[in-house]
Amino acid sequence: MLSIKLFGMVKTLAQQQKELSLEFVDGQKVEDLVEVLRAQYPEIGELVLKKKVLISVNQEISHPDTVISTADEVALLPPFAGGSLEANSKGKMKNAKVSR
Amino acid sequence: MLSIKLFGMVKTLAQQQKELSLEFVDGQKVEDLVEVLRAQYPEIGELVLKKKVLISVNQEISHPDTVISTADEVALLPPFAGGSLEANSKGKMKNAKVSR
Amino acid sequence: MAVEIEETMLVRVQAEDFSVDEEINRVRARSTRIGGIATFLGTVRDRSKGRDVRLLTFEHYEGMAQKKLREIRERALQDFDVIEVLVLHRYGAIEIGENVVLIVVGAEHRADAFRACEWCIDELKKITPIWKLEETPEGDVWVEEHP
Amino acid sequence: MAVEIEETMLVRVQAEDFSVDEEINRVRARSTRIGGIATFLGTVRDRSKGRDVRLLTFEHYEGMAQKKLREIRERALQDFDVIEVLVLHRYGAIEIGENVVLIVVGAEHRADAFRACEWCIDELKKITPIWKLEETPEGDVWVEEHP
Repeated sequence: MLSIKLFGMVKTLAQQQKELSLEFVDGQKVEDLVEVLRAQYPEIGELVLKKKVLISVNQEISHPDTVISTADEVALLPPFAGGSLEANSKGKMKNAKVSR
Repeated sequence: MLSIKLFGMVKTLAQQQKELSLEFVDGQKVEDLVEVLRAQYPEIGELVLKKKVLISVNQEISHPDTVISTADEVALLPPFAGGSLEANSKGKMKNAKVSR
Repeated sequence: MAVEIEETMLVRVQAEDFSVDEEINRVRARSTRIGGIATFLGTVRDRSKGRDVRLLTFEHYEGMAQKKLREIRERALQDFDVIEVLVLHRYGAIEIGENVVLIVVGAEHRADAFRACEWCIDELKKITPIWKLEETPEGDVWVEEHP
Repeated sequence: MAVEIEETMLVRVQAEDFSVDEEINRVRARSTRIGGIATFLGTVRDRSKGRDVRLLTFEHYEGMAQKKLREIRERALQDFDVIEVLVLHRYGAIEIGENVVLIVVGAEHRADAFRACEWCIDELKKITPIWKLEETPEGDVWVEEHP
């Protein structure tokens, strides 16, 4: 199993779960994780595919071919409060509404 | 008589006097004041002539043809702590040593 | 050991408010060569992209946020002619007008302090995993961009 | 009347030390639209042009110094997209490491705050009739240029 930390609007999309636990084979790549997400959490998977949400592995932004061990610290990072990563161009993403 | 306020190294050159009182005809110009200074305080007059010390009239930097009334507030301004006025190029002037 | 403790104080993510004087004094204490200290303080505005804002809540990725702020401090010390850099960000609920983020840079000369300070806050906003929830009359929204 | 009193506090030449927090709060209090506050604090360095410095004494032209600082504040408010500007300079004897001059600029956006803050301190150093006596091991010297 692989634990994935969630933050901000991604956490909201996952019904306020702080972490997801996914079946994941040790040594697969980030691109494989994206497929798992698309199958199980289509809305989140789509945002990751469009690079609007980035995947960090051990606190560094990953690439599609970054290899993941199930012991790694993996997180899904929506666009930061302060602006956007290179992969995200400004203002493209709609704000996610939160229902309370 | 015309009162002239002194500051910094000009005050030091005038034996720590805060103000000079000069015979001055109402309505003469700044260029006339420079001549009076050169005659009575040659060291200070020379600095004024070289624009290393500026003359302010009513708290504004004057020009040679600015007319002075004896009721005006006149001051001699050595180069400011923060840098130099346009008329003073940086680093040209030697620091004035003060003997205590 | 003393240096490690000091460095911990120079890069922080915390819920509590801070005193700018105290933070400036940490930087000033590093060297009597410091002649200019440039500071940036980010506060909560009451408007964001045309929306009224009542409250902001900041969430951060514990560990990665600190790591990125440490990187920013170290790169600033390496790339600019500055003596000390302090980087501080708050998390949790923060009201209108209150402090969110602080950068303090001490240098011998002011131009270097300004350059480094502005670089730090620009970089912080690009690479630090911190998110912001705006409470507005139309509901709560997670926003991408800081005002 | 209230505005006049406030403006008096926003441009000062004083012997006493000041708190950066208090001065920032004066600026912050002017508008909830402020999202970024850029500050420059000038302190006394222990070296100036290769000389050791033990103490600095600042002398100002009372009246004209305040007038020039007011002009700086007004021009900054007019020429930059900023909300409030505070300009403060001390006079008298000031020891190594202590505060000399403070500029605080509040704006909606940080780039404007930085631009205006740096312009203010550059302009202050050019046009304000303030002089500085350095006490060094070789004697006391009046200096033209601030470190």
